[in-house]
Amino acid sequence: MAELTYRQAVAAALAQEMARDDRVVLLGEDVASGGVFKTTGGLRERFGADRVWDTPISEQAIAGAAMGAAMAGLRPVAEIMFADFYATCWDQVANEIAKVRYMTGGQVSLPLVLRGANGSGGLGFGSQHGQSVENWAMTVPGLKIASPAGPAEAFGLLAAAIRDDDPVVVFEHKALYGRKEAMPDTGPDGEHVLPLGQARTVRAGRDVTLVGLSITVGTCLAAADELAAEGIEAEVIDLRTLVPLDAAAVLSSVARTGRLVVAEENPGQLGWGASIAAIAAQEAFGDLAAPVTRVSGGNVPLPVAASLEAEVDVSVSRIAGAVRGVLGASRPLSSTG
Amino acid sequence: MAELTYRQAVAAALAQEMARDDRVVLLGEDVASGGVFKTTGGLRERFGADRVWDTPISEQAIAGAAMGAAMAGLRPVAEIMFADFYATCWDQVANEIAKVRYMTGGQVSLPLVLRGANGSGGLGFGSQHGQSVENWAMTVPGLKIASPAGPAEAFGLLAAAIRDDDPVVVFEHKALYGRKEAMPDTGPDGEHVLPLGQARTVRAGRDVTLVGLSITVGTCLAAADELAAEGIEAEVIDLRTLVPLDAAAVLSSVARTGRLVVAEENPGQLGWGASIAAIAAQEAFGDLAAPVTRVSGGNVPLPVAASLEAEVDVSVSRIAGAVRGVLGASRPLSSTG
Amino acid sequence: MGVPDDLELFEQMCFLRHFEERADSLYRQGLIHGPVHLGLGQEAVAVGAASVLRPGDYSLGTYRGHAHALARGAPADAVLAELLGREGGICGGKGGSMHITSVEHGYYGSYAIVGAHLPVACGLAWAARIRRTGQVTVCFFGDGATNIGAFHEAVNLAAVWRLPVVFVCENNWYMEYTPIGDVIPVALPAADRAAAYGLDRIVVDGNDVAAVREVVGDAVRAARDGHGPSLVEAQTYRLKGHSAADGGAYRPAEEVARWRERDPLLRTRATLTAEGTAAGKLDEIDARIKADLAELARQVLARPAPDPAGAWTDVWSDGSWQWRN
Amino acid sequence: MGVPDDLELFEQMCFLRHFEERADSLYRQGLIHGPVHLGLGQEAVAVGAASVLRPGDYSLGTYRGHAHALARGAPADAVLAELLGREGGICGGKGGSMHITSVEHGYYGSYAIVGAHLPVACGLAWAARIRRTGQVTVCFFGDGATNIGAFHEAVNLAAVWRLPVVFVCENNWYMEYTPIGDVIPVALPAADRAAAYGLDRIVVDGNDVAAVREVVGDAVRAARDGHGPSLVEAQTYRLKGHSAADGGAYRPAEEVARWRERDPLLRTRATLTAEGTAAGKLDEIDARIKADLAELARQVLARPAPDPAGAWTDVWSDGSWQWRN
Ligand SMILES: Cc1ncc(C[n+]2csc(CCOP(=O)(O)OP(=O)(O)O)c2C)c(N)n1
Ligand SMILES: Cc1ncc(C[n+]2csc(CCOP(=O)(O)OP(=O)(O)O)c2C)c(N)n1
Ligand SMILES: [Mg+2]
Ligand SMILES: [Mg+2]
Repeated sequence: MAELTYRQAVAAALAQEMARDDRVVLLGEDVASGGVFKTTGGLRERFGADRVWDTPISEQAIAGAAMGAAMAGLRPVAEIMFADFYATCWDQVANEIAKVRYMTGGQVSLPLVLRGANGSGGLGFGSQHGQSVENWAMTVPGLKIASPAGPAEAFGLLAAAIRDDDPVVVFEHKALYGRKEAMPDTGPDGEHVLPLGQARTVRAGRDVTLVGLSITVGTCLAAADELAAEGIEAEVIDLRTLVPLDAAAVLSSVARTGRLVVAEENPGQLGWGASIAAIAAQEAFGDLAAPVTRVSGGNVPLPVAASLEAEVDVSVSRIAGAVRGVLGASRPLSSTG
Repeated sequence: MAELTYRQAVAAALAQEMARDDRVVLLGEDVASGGVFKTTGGLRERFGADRVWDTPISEQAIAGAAMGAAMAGLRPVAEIMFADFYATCWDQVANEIAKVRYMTGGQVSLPLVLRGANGSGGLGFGSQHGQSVENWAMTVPGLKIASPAGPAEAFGLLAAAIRDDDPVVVFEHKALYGRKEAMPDTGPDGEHVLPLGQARTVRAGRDVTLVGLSITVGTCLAAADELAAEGIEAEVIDLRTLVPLDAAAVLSSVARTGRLVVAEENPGQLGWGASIAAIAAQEAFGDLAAPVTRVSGGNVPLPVAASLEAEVDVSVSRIAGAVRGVLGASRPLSSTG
Repeated sequence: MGVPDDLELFEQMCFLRHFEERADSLYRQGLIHGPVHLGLGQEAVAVGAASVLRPGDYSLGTYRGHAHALARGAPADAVLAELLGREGGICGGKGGSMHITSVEHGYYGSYAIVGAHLPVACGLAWAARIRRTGQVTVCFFGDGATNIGAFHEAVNLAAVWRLPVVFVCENNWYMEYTPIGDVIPVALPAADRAAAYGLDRIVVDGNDVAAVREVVGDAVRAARDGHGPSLVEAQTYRLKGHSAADGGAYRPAEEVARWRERDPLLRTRATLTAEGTAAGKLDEIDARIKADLAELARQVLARPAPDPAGAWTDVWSDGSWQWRN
Repeated sequence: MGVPDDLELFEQMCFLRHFEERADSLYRQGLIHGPVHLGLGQEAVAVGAASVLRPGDYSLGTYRGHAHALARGAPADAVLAELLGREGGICGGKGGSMHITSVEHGYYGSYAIVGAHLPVACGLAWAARIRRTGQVTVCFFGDGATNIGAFHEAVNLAAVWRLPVVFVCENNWYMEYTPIGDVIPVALPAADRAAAYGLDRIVVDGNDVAAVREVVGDAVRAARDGHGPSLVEAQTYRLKGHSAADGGAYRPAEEVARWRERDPLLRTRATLTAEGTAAGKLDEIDARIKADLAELARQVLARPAPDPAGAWTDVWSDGSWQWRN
């Protein structure tokens, strides 16, 4: 397949799935004209007005309409323009969509996708348009959560989310929309689709396990490069999805490296990284040679001025520094495994 | 002071603070007639219609009105009847209230309290009225979070929350409203007020640290009793507030016991217990003799039938079992401290 | 399939009445775990509206939704088992009284968060519109719900998209303990808001089942014929408290007495006898239903509690709950 | 303090115009980090409304809020420093263009989430009502915001509580790229909804500063006198795109041209010259303001970036950010 930017990958995944299954319908603000992040361009023209619906500024109605349509057997994909706006429809997402299959004893399925632009990434969007809020979604059982780190992931995970019979929240990173890469064919018939719940080792290493998601995968890789020059070999894992979580991939890496650093863009107070750290502290305790360390977005609402924003965003140097700290604080491995 | 039930303690704390400071005003659904949980009884009669305001069913307007009034210098206390309903005003809570001081560079203060009934506790309220959602609030920097475990805590923490110049979310546990205990005087002039950010050791023990909050404090104590009969001495800590978090209290206990079990009612996928576990795994690594273990509410939306609910709620036996597991998996302490 | 006649409607209302009286008494005996909200006195809305729906049509209600589920045909034993926390509950014990759903009968759920289901109703109607199936969605909610944002967003979207949905506000004049007049700035909670969405002002006597059948019938027909949504205000009254735990003492005795006279069952009974039905026949129906429900309750109470393992199913479409490996 | 005359209003509008033209050009030069939303063409609303407010009154606006802050007296250098990410920004660099606040001038913030500030406006007005201070709150928002739940809840609460608040909808006929007519089921987004809250239908030409002064003035007076809230629809047009990054190509050229003719500055200029003010005098004012703002921009650009340490202040009232010990 061709080289695509992350935003083109989103549009292409939508097109692939809309062509494949006419139950896939889109709704959201300005989506008919291509969307403010240009992730739905050309879809109305190609698939018609019955497949791509513009909405008023009514996030509750958007999320609720997606839910109702999914119950009726469609496979809606709702755009919530900025992930911060999930707050305006949190009841629909957290109290209805996440729970209705369970509450009804399995009478209904919700094959729906909520997707939108997440994260800071140094673009100056501030506290109400620049947050990373995967942690909001992860507090709620019943939602699957995907957070692609690059164009191929954006394509494959979104396609998988659309095919999944459960509600999936896809967090696209707004600072990655311009990134470009070639799409590998991964499915039958040359389709591109990735499994949900399977992490990806993006770099192998023996000394420490670096766990990232979305934009921090790239930051971890850059830190790994920096550390390699010092002779430290970091293994970098892209979780891809938080739910389902491929904890086994993390645990098996830690079993080899004995050290774990988690890099998350959301604030650390209760970020997804805490969940990874807690799992390791419980299940990999015997493997750990050093404290489990987290590098998180600043525990503040996000500032706008570039000098302030750079101060709180996760950076290569903070990750590399954490790794050096972990290696310095290591004790000999207690087990021989 | 007299013996009060938890719900009476809430009403008494409101009365104490309303009498002390006429900027304290209440708003919420049915609060004028005493509230559905009877936590505001008699306040309208005593303090007048200008101090206690009934609202329509409009949680966004309630939270927003509290915010605006706080900016104008009042000290509003808003009742959000069930904590699950924070979802219906999450934008006001997470995107506005939590952030506005920061976003304005400190130009405004928000001395406001949001309070309501949280948690399961085996009452059959189900997935939309019975959740524990402290974890929702903890994902957001800028909110203080209190979760009282008994009547004296309910009184003292609410009074402190009202006096605090920052927004505080107080999670009252609906299954504790009927509990009764004597109120100690803790403040000047016989007032009852507790500090925010100070955990309380409710039972001392040398073998393991049990950390609870709200209803799980009692569950931890009951488990400690059961374990004591087996010769296991558990220390039980009531966190009281998640933000500010008294991490030092947990760390210093773990430094003595070498073992940590955290009991949280919210689902474990991303519960507040993960944050405690992650802090211990990073900062008490050298002190730990055993895996950090979490006991969490079932990672499902809450069922209603008593037999199902009991299956997923945190129980004495699950906590005691976790402690036994931790003791079984312990290695000799690696440090001599 | 013809529209049911007055006698059938009477029989259905009788059934709802006795079902809920039974639920009330079971609650008082401590046999129901969790809250229960009864629609006693509001039966004509559920029955009148259901009478104009076809199989395949969608309906949704609130935590006060027993009647709406049963009126669509949800099996009474399964609903009762759900309330009582017994095996065979319609939601497997995971929903309880506030979350009755019977997809098989087109009842897409009772929703416990005020207003939350109005957007969901839009989605069901949207699917029907996209697929041109002619299915109609009817969404019931209370007067108090008209003040919440979700109401506004949903009715607005339905109007903009011309969705085949009928929003039926059951104005029982109270939101919990507060008279609705204290918390709305207009006289009628739904009717006085309809124009804001370009919709007609429609008010119906919600205690007159024939009137409901007619007015909701017109709205359903319009929706089916592609003329878009309606907002109907059905004026009624709940004869008991907000929930089974509430005595309703905040309501003036004369007010309650006045509405007791307008009890929808008495009204339909009067119509029927005026039309020539023997009062004895109606009494017989009433007695039979009452006895049947007493027997049903006995049977359901004899069932065991649901297997605890059921708490761990139905989170995901593969039946499991695991979120990690 | 008297209400400003037409010449003063002209001067203020001129100031806003040149401030925003300058911001636009700085954005195009890549000197502004983060998004910028300009209110070019909508100046008459901000200026006309601010002209009837007293010190101590509260106002609130949206991400398109530069004009609203400046019209209340927020210092231009501090606003510009906030946009440019320089020392001395009015929010210390933590707000940026979308979150301008100047409490000292009664401007209680620009809010970037559509509709979110309407409930907040209720709270400010509620405090004034409780304390009987006579302060009035004015809350600006767009046509698109009338579709979100928070709008409904806030206007409703204001009406129920009879709060001294004036909601001013700036109907510029677009929500981002979508014509408002495509996403509302009525003709006018605010005016056609007023009756749902028991409020009068008030429409004003938002490009006529004198008309805004009069109509908003009446509403403010009513609020101050205890007659409760108003909802005013001011019809206007944004001359540029939704944000500085948007060319606005989705708008028909004739439509833009038609509105250019109704530019509020041209209108006021025409009034003034008809009343006898020399055109040259107006040109002079215009040129002076433009030059002043160019100079101001130079000065602010010469400042350093805010100290990174500032990222860690102002989370809590004690100035700190720590959430744990
Ligand atoms: C968002 C939300 N807020 C508050 C509640 C608590 N509550 C449950 S029912 C109710 C009153 C609803 O009144 P109305 O809509 O008139 O319906 P009715 O109960 O009269 O049938 C309230 C406030 C809720 N369930 N959801
Ligand atoms: C809740 C929410 N949804 C979507 C957005 C994205 N958004 C920003 S401005 C805007 C359009 C607003 O239109 P309008 O209210 O007419 O104001 P205008 O921009 O025309 O001044 C949208 C959809 C947002 N900021 N908040
Ligand atoms: Mg009601
Ligand atoms: Mg607009």
